[in-house]
Amino acid sequence: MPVQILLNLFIAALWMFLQDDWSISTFTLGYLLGLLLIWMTRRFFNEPFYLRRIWALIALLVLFIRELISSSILITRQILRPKLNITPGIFTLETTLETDLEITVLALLLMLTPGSVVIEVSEDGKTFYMHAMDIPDSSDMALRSKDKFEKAIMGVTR
Amino acid sequence: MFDLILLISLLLISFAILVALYRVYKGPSMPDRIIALDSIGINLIALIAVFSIYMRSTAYLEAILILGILAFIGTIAFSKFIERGVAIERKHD
Amino acid sequence: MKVNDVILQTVTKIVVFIIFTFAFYLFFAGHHDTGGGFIGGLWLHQLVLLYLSYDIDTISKAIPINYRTLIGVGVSVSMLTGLGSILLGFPFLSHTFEYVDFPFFGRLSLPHLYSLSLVCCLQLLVGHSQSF
Amino acid sequence: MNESMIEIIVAILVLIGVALALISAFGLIRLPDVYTRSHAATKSATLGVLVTIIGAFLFFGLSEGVYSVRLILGIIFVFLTAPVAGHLICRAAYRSGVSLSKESVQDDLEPILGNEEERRAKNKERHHRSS
Repeated sequence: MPVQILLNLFIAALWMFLQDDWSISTFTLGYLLGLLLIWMTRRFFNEPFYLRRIWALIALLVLFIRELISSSILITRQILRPKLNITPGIFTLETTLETDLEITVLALLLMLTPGSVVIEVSEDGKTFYMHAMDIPDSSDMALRSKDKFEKAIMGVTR
Repeated sequence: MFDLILLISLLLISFAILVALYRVYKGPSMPDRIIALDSIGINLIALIAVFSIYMRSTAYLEAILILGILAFIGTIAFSKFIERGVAIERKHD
Repeated sequence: MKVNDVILQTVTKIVVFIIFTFAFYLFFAGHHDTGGGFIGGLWLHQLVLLYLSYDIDTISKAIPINYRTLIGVGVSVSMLTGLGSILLGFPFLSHTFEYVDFPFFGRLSLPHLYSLSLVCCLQLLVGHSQSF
Repeated sequence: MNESMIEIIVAILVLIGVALALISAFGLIRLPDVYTRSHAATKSATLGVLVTIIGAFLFFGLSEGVYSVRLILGIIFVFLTAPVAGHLICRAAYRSGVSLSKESVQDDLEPILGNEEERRAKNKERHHRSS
């Protein structure tokens, strides 16, 4: 992926040299041209076309925002309810992700799922200890959405 | 009308800061106070954003990032101090 | 169970670059807009964030700056900027609005030099915590 | 887009943000212990600030043509750091032995880090050693 981005920037710079025009619009045009060239020659690279990863990144961002909104709605409902009806507690959650970046992104996502806050990460980074607002509901929701998050994160990093 | 709405929201954010200050004063434990201080910092960011709309000036926008940085660093320092007794460690053990 | 700081350290790695770029921006914008004096503190904060999320030994290995040399350089630069006005026959540290024009990059004013020396001096605090 | 449309959109965004900030402040008062309060402080307060900053961004962008990069940096910064701050405070609270509220039904960390009295004693001893 870094090779493709560098090549693309190189094509854009080359385009600016050829046009003899140093403006943002020429650079953008050259970059788009580079995208087209790399897409045409994508079978020469050993890795998939890098726009696919950028697309996965955008999907991850949309997921982030959706989780943030839904968890805010839930917490608002719980605070504004006339009689507090919560059963908080701490539960564990296992993950299969490995590198630091993946673990961090998963933790940030889990922190935004409705009603759960990561309290502690175990030493090897495989187990999350999370505090939940409503123990059966929130922990079920976190367990269910964990697979979705892991798939979305792996689409970006691997 | 628009200015009136902005003024009312400035007032409401100030009220939210006051409510959080009550938690800082009351808070049974130290982490309670830190959470309240953190949310005061976050509310101040919103206050500056609304205020810069009200003044129609982009001169205040640098303060948003600076306040965010300060609130974040303050929260980290406090929570590390409570957890380990020192804010900056000599060596990781 | 030992403390695992993965989340803090990874986020710090990303956030430090935002702070650092912003610090440079403020340093060059500060003389005509608001917030010029803030810059020393902001530089310092960037380092404090690193020291908070890692520890002193790791950071002094990762950023090999000798703070004592830096303080010496800073103090001497601020002295020299002050003495420069004496050479021209004005009182010590009198303010100039002379600009040095660089091709392509625009202009750099002389007060920038003085701020730079002050920033070096502000590293005193960090250097202090490192050397004891 | 004409002037009044922009003002209506920005006013709605700002009001949503302010309402979320107020609700999370009330949550700080109402909820029973540190851990549940951190839910209110990290989620709805963050969304409130984000919505307000997006309102400011749209206002300056649409009405004056100034698309401020500083505001986007601020959005990214708040988005990244607010959950981390919540996580760190919760961990500090648990390790220094702040008790869970009496409504709590489950605690999987207790067998690993010890119960409240042990944690409190360990934390006190750590503070003594470092000072």
